[in-house]
Amino acid sequence: MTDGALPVADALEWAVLPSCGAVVTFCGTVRDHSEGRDGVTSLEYECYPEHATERLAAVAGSARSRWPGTGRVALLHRVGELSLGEVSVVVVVSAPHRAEAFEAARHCIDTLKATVPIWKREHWSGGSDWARCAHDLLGTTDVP
Amino acid sequence: MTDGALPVADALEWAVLPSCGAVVTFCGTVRDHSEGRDGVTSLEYECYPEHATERLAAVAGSARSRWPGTGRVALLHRVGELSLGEVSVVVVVSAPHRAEAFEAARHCIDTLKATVPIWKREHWSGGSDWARCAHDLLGTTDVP
Amino acid sequence: MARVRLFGPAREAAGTAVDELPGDAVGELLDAACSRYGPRFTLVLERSAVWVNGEPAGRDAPVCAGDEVAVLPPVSGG
Amino acid sequence: MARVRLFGPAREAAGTAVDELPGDAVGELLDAACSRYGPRFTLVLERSAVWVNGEPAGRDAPVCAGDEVAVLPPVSGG
Repeated sequence: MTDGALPVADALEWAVLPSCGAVVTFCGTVRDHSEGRDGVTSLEYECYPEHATERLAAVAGSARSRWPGTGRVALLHRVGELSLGEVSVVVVVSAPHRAEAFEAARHCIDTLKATVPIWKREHWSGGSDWARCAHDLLGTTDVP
Repeated sequence: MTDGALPVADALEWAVLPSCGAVVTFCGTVRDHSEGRDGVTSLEYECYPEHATERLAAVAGSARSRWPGTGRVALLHRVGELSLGEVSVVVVVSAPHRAEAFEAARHCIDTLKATVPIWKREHWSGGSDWARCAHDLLGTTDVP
Repeated sequence: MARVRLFGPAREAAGTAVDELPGDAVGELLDAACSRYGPRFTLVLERSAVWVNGEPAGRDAPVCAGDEVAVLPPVSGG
Repeated sequence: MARVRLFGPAREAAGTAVDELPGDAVGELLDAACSRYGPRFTLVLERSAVWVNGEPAGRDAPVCAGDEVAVLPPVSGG
């Protein structure tokens, strides 16, 4: 969790291991529209700082226990105000083969969205409000 | 297709669009082992240069036709000699939502491996030979 | 008195991010929160998870001085 | 005479990456290739795709002077 720009390239380089032939990276970027809201100009993220990082670590642990061959897992999330096109979240997973790297990365971002205490406020042409696409907060092990 | 280092970070940055909230990147890296071969130290890739690039473009076209919401698609492949940990292939796909970005990126790397005329020679502790995990060359539209 | 942390829509509806509220169980403390912050907060609370010291807790869970009770509306990270 | 391009294991087995071979159809040209390069090449050819000017072609496909016939063993990009 950080309020600075996310070091995507560094995370990707860090994930490369001699034993791993596949690195899958997911970046979430600020989009100009969301559910029923056009002309989104910026987002504001807040988190529960004392617990967001441990929840991110639990997401990584969940991926490792499901895909034991996983090499490295990096999960980064930004807080504060972000403008259009900026990267709000990064998931990087390396693994010996691509199938597990893709599956583990997908699991990480899905689980992160459901289990890490983060809230997004959208600023769009019509005003500003909390994101509509919010999920009831689950425990890391509750995610299918 | 290039014999220089692949510009992963540039490709990722290029793929970010205001309309897209998800960017999925796959990097293939040189691994220290392959089917029955330990201590791999380097790989050598050759391609059919007059047709490899058009086949890469066909892979991107195939992803676009299956996932019409796709924003940008970048496919980069390196030729020549690569050492351990170096990036041999990069797929970057941006899309409004993560499901289509993940699916399209997975489709691209799977289709690339089956349809682009590229051959890999492995140098390992026991000698050097062509990769065992080779696929009969298919047409872009033959891939399921 | 336990420390209460409020996030996102709950923070906005309450008008504060942190507070001290009375109650020996989570339920009592949340009832005190609803009285203090009003009906808009009550609506948000209905959809929220509640943690005590970082762990999910039901209305019957005991609350001691020094505990941190957090109201966590549906999340939207990513 | 058509131009022949050989890649990967086919290039290695033939000992050359490019050649000129006689034949009015793909099949004739490939038979000429097998005679010239020997049994190791023949084995590789059995598992290979053949393109004429970048398009897959069967043994009956005609070959003219100036055409490029390529022998493409199973691929291993990525």
